[in-house]
Amino acid sequence: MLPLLIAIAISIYLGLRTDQFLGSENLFNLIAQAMPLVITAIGQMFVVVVGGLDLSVGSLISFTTAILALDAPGYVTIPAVFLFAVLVGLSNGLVITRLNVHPIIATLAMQYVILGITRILRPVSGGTVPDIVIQSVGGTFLGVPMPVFWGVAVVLVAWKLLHGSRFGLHLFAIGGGVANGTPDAARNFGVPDRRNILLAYVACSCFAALAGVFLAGRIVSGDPNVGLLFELDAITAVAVGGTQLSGGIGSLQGTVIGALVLALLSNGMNLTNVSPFIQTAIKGGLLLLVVGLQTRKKIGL
Amino acid sequence: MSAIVKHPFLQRLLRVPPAYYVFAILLITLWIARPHMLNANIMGIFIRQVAPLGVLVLAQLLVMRVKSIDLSGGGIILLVNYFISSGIFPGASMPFFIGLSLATGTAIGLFNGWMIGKRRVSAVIVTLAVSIILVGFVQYLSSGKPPGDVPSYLNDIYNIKWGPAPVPVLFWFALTVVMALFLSKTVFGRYVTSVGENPEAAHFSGVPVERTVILAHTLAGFIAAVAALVQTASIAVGSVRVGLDLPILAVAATILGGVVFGRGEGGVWGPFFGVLSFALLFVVMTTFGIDDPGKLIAQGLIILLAAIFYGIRTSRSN
Amino acid sequence: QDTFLMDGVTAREGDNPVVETDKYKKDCPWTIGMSHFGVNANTWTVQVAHESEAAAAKNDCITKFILLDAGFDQKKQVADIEDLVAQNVDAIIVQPVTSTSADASIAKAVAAGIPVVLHTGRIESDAYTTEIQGGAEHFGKVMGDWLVNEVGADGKIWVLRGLAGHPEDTNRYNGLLQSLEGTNVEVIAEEHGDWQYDKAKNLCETLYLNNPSVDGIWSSGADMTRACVDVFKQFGAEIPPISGEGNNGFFGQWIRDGFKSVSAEYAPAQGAAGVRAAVALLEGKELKKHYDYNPAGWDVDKAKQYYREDLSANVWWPTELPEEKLQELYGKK
Amino acid sequence: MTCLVEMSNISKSFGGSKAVDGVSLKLMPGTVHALMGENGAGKSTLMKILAGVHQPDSGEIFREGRKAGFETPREALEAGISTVFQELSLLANLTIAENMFLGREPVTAFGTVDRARMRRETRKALAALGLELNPDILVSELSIAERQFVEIAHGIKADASVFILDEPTAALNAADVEVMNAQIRRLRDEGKAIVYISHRMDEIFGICDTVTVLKDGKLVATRPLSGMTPDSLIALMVGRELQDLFPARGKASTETVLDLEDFRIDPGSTPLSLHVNKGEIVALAGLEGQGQQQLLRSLAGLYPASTGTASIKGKTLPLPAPKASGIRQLQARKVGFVPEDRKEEGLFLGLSIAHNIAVGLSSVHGELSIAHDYRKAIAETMASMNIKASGPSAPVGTLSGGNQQKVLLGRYLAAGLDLLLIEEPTRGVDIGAKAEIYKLLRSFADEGGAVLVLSRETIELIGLCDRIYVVHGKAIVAELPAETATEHQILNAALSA
Ligand SMILES: Nc1ncnc2c1ncn2[C@@H]1O[C@H](COP(=O)(O)OP(=O)(O)OP(=O)(O)O)[C@@H](O)[C@H]1O
Ligand SMILES: Nc1ncnc2c1ncn2[C@@H]1O[C@H](COP(=O)(O)OP(=O)(O)OP(=O)(O)O)[C@@H](O)[C@H]1O
Ligand SMILES: [Mg+2]
Ligand SMILES: [Mg+2]
Repeated sequence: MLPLLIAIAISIYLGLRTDQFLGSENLFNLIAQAMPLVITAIGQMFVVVVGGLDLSVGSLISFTTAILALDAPGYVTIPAVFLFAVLVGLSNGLVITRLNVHPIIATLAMQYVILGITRILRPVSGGTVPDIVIQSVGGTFLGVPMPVFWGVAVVLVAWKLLHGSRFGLHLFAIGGGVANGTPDAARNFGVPDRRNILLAYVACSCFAALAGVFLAGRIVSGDPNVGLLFELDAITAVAVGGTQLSGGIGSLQGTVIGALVLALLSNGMNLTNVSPFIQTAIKGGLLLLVVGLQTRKKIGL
Repeated sequence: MSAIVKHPFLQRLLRVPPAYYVFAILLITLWIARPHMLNANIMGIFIRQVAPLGVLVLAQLLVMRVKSIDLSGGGIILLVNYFISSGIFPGASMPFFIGLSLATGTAIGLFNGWMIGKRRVSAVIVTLAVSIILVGFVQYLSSGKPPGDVPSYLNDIYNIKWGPAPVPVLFWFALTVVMALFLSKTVFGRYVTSVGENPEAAHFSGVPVERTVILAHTLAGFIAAVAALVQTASIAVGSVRVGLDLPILAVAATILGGVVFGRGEGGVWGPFFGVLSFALLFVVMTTFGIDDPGKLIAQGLIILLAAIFYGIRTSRSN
Repeated sequence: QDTFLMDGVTAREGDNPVVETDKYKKDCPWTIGMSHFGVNANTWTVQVAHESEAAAAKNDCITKFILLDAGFDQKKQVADIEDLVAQNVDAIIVQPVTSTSADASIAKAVAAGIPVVLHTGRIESDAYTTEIQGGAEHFGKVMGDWLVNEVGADGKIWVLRGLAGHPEDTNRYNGLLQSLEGTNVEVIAEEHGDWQYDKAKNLCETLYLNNPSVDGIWSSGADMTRACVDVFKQFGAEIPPISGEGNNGFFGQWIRDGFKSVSAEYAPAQGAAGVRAAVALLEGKELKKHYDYNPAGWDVDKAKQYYREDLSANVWWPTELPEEKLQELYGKK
Repeated sequence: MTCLVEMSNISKSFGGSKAVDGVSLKLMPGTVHALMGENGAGKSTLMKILAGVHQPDSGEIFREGRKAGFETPREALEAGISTVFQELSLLANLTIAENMFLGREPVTAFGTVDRARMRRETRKALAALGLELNPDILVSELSIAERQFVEIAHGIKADASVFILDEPTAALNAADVEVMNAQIRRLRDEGKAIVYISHRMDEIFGICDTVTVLKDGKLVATRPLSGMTPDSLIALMVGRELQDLFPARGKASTETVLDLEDFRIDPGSTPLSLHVNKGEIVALAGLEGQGQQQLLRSLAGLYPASTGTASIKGKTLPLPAPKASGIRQLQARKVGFVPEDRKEEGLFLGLSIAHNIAVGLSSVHGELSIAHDYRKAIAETMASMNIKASGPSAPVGTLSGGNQQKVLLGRYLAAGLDLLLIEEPTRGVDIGAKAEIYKLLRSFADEGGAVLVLSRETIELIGLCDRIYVVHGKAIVAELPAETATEHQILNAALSA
C-alpha cells in the first residue's frame, strides 16, 4: 500500500506545485511515458512470482523495434515479433527448467545473444515503423489517446492470467515453494511446475515484445539500444510494487503502481525543473525509501 | 540419458564448476591459434586487465553465499574514482585516498548490510538503489567539478611487475588466498555456510544470522573499495562512467565459478577461474577479430553453455 | 548579414531556406528548454551541458534555462521534450539521442509554436526550425585523410571505434571509409572501445600483444587515443601515427611525447551556439535552416596554443566557458 | 477381489545405496495397510514411487490389474492415488482453501478459479476433522498441528481410491489422532485402500488390518495384524526382541539448573513456576496448543512478551529474551534449544553431518576465531548415537528421518551443555532409534545434565521423565511424578483444569 500512498503524495504535490501537471495533455503524456515500463514490469512479474528473473527483456525490446523497423509490411513483422518473443521465452524457460540453469545466468546470456543479433540487424537507429503501429500508439480513438486503451487491455489480460486463472494460482504456488526452499512442493500437489514456469517466461517475453511494439510506435524507428537497462527498471517497479523477489507473493495492482511511481517521479522532476545533475540521486533515494520501509520476514534477494 | 548422467565418474566431473572447463577450453584454443601468446609476460598483462573484476568477485561471492547479492559495487567504484580524480581533495596523499576509499566502501557496505540483515529489505533493490544514488551523487558532484587526472603514482604502482607477474595480479591472487583461508578456517566462514544453506536452522543453532549478513555486506563494501582502487589505478583519467558493468559481470563470474545463491560448491577458486575465463574470452575474441555483435553473441552462448553443462548435474533426473 | 553562432560554423551552401524572421519573435524574458542526449556519458558531454548553461546565464533575457538529461534513453528524450512542451517554454534545444526517435516529439513542439534548435546530431525529418551540424563523417574523414597520408597507400591500420550502436560512431566510421576508398590501406583490426579509457586500454593491449606491427591507428576520439598511446609507452614501443580529439589531457601527452597525430575538432562550445541560435530566433534575427560545422584538423602547433598545463585532463577544446568557470570546474588546485 | 494397486519387485537406489530393494506390495480395497520399519527402511521412498515423485530403477506397478507408471505426482493423482507426504509440504504463501484445491481447482464458467466453491468445500472438509478455520487465512499463520490437519484434509479429500498417509500423526496429539482415525475408518468402509505409515504402535494396532514390514529396503513380511502383538511386530522390524524401551530412571540431585518464578508466557496469562534439577528429565505435557511450546520458546526469545524471572544455575536470564540473540544467550549459559521442526529449523539438509554437528560447537566462539574441525568429537557422536551414514561428510538430507533426528540431537549432546530444552525428541523416529535416543538423554542426565522436554506422545513422557508438569491455558495445572503417572491421569489433569 505504501507505493500507492507515495504515488498519491507525488501527484498531490505536483498538482499543487505546478499548473501543468493536472492538465489533460500532461496526464496523457504521463500514461504514454509510463506504458512501456508498465507493460514490461507486468511481464517481469510473472517470472518474479515463480522466484525467477528475466534480464533479457531489455534486449528483446530493442530487438522488437529493430524488426518492426525493417522494410517489411506490418502483417509480417508484427506476428514475427511475437513469434520470436515466444521462442525467446521458450528457450529461457527450457534452459531454466529442464537444464537447471540459474535464471540470472540463463537470461543474462540470452540478453547478450539478442543484443548481438539486434546489432547485426540494425547497427544504428533508423528505419520506418509500420503505420499501423504508429497509429495505434500515437493516435486517438473516440477522442481518447490510444495509450489509455493499451493500459486497460494489458491490465485486463494480465489480471486474467495472474489472478483469474488456474495458471496464475499455480505460479504463486510454485513461487511459494521456491521461496521456502522446497521447490518441489507445488509439483507434489500435481501442479505441472516446469511447464508453468516455462509459460511464465513465455508470458514475460511476450509482454516485453508488446512493450517493444509500443516503444517502436513512440520513437517511430528501430533502435538497438532503446531497451538498454530496461530490465532493471522493470525489476525495480515490480519490487517497489511489493512483490517479493524470492517468489510467491505479489499483486498486479502493486506492480502497476510501482511502475507509475517511477514514471511519476521522472515526469514530476521534469515539471518542477529539478537539475538533471541531481535527478538520478533523487530517484535512487526514493527507491530506497519506498523499499526500505517495506520490511519482510526473510533476509536475502 | 539419465543413466549416463548418474554415473559416479561423470557426476564427479559435473560437480567441477564450469569455470574450470571454460578456462581450459579457451586456453587450448589460444594454444592452437596463437601459441606465442601463451607466455607468462603476455598472460600476466591479460590477467591484469581483469584484476579489478577479480577483486570485486570476492565481494560478490561472499554475499552470494549468504543468499544475498550486491549490485552497489559499480557505484562504489565510480565514487572512489571520482574522489581520487576530481581534485576535490587538493594535495591529498596516497594514504589519505586509500583510507578515505576504504572507509567509504566499508560504510556503504555496512549500510547495505544493515538494510538487508536488520531491516530485511530486498538485497537486489537496496544495493541497486545505493548504486543509483552513488552514481547520481557523482553526477551531481561532477556538475560542480568534473573528474580530471588520477595521480600518477597510482598508475605507477599498477605498472610494477614482479618477475613476469604484474603487481595487481599478485595482489588479487593474495587477496583470494586470504579470502579462501578466511572462509574455510574461521568461525565466520562456518557461519556464512550455515546462513547460506538455511538461515532458520542457522538461527536455531546459535549462529548470529543478522550479524553474519551485515558483516558479509560490510566486508563486501570494503572489498569493493579495494576493487575501486585497483580499477582507478589501472586508468590514468577520471571518468563519469567507469566500472558500471562490473557488478553484473561479477555475478556472472561467480555463478560460472559454481557459487549460486546460498550454495558455495565452487568455493573461492571457482569464481577466481570464472574471472580468468572472462579474461581469456575477451582475448580470444579480440584475437579472432570477432566484431562487437559477434562478441556479444559468443559471450552469451559461452556463459549459457557452461551453465547448462553445470546445470545438467543437478537436473532432476529421477 | 549572417547571425554569428560560433567560430567555424557556416550556413550550408545550396538549398538552404531562411527561417521566417519574426515568426518566433517574443519579448524578453524567455524560458528556454534543452533536451541533452546524455550528460553523463563522458566528460565531453558534461562540458556541453556546462557550456549551454553558461551561455544562457550570460544572457539576461533568459530567466530560466531548463536542462533535461535523457541519459541516452530515447524514450526518456521523447518524454523530456513532451514535458518541455507541456511547460510552454519559449524555445527548445535538442541534442537528439538518435536520428529518428525524437522526430515525433520535435514535430509536436513545432506544431505547438515552439521553435526547435537542433545540434550535435541529425534527425531524419526536417520538422525542426534550425540546425547546427558538425562532427560525424567530416570528423572521421579529417582523421582518415591524415592517417592515409601518414601510413601510405598500403599501410596496415587498427580502427578503434566508439560506442556500438551510437550514430556518431557509425558516422565517424563512415568518414574513415570515405578516406580509405581507392587506397590499399588494410584494416587489420577493428574494435569498439566505447570512447572510454579503460576499454580502449584493454583493447590496445590485446591487439598489441597479438601482433605489434601496425602502421597507424584510427581512433574515433574521446579518451581512446590517450589510452592507446599509454599502451605503446608501457611496452616501450614506438607510437604509430594515431588520430585524436581536442582534449587537454591528450594535448599534454601529444606535446610531451611528440608522436604523430592529428586532432579533429568538435567543440563542446556547440552547446553555447545552440543557445545563441535559440536567442536569435526569439529576437527575430535572420537565421538559415541549416548550419554546418566542418573545421579542419589541428596539428600539434595549434594544440600548443590551446593546451593549459594548469587545467585538468578533462577540458575539451575549443571552449567558450569564461576563465573563472574553467578554473572552478577544471582548476588543478 | 482384485487389488487396487500392486507394486511388484520395486527397486530404487540413490547414488549407489539401495533405498528400496525388490519390494512387492498389494493394496486391497477396504483395508488399512500399515507400512512399518526402522528409520531409513525405505517406507517413504516406496510410497514416493507410488505417488510419482520418484521413478523406480526396476519393477512394475499395476493399477487395478493394468500396468501403470507415474512420471509425475500429477499422473499418480489422476490415477486416483492421493498422498500425504511425510515432510510437511503445504505452501505457506497460499490460503488454506488454495492449498486444499491446488492442482485441481474448480473453475467458473468464465474460466476463473471458483473461489466460492473452494471456500465452501474447504470449510466442509475441515469441519469433518473437527477444525474451525477460516479457509482464507494463509497457511503461514497456522501452527504445525493445524498444518498437519490441513495436509490430511487435503490428502483424504481427493476423489481417489488409494490414500497414502506417511506419518500423518507425527505432529498430532492423542485426541487429534482419534479424529483422524475416524476419517480413515470412513474411507476404509467406503472401500478405499489406505497405506498408513507410523512409528506409534497404538495407532497401528488401533486402525490397521495388514502390516508390511521393511528392513534395509527389503521386504521382511506382509501379515494380517490380527495375529500379531506389538512385541512380535517390533521383533519383525528390528530382527530381535526389544528389551526395554525406556532406560531406568536416575537419581536427581537437589541442585537447581533452571528456575522459573512468577513467569508469564503472555503478559496476561497466569504466572507459573517450575524448576529443573541437575540429573533430572522434566516433561511439559498437555493438549496441543496450550502453551507448552510457547513457554519453551519464549526462553529462547522466539516469543517476545514473557515476563517474570528465569534463572539458570542461579544466574538470572533477562526477560523477555531478545529475538535475534536469544538462542546465543542461552548457549552462553550452556543451555541448548532443540527445535521440533528439524527440516526447517534444525538441520542444514544440504550440508554434511560434520557441519551440522560442528556448527553448534563453533557458534559459541567469536567470528574471527579459528573454526576447528572437531573431527574426534564428531566421530564419537556418530558412533555413540549409532548414526547410519556413509561417513561424516554425507549430506544430512540424504539420511532417513530418524538418523536426521539423531544428528540434530548429536549437535547438542556433543556441545557439553548443562541444560537441554527439547521439543519432540523423537518426532518421526522408529522404535529402535527411539530407545537409543531415550538412553542417550538419560545418560546425559546421569552425567549431570538437566532436560526439559515436551512431546505429544504422553507415553514417551511418562517413560522417559522424572517429573511431569501438565500445562493448560498457558499455566501449570498439575505436577506429577512420572513413575506413577498414567496417561489417564495426565489427560484428566489437562481437561479438568
Ligand atoms: N494457454 C495457456 N496459457 C497459460 N497457462 C496455461 C494454458 N493452458 C494451460 N495452462 C496451465 O497449464 C497447467 C495445466 O493445465 P491444463 O489445462 O493442461 O490441465 P488439464 O490437463 O486440463 O488438467 P485438469 O483436468 O485438472 O484441468 C495449468 O496450470 C494451466 O493453468
Ligand atoms: N532424495 C534422496 N536422495 C538420497 N537418498 C535418499 C533420498 N530419499 C531417501 N534416501 C535414502 O533412502 C533410504 C530410505 O529412506 P526413506 O525416507 O524411504 O526411509 P523411511 O523408511 O521413510 O524412514 P523414516 O521412518 O525415518 O522416515 C535412506 O537411507 C535415505 O537416506
Ligand atoms: Mg519416511
Ligand atoms: Mg520418519
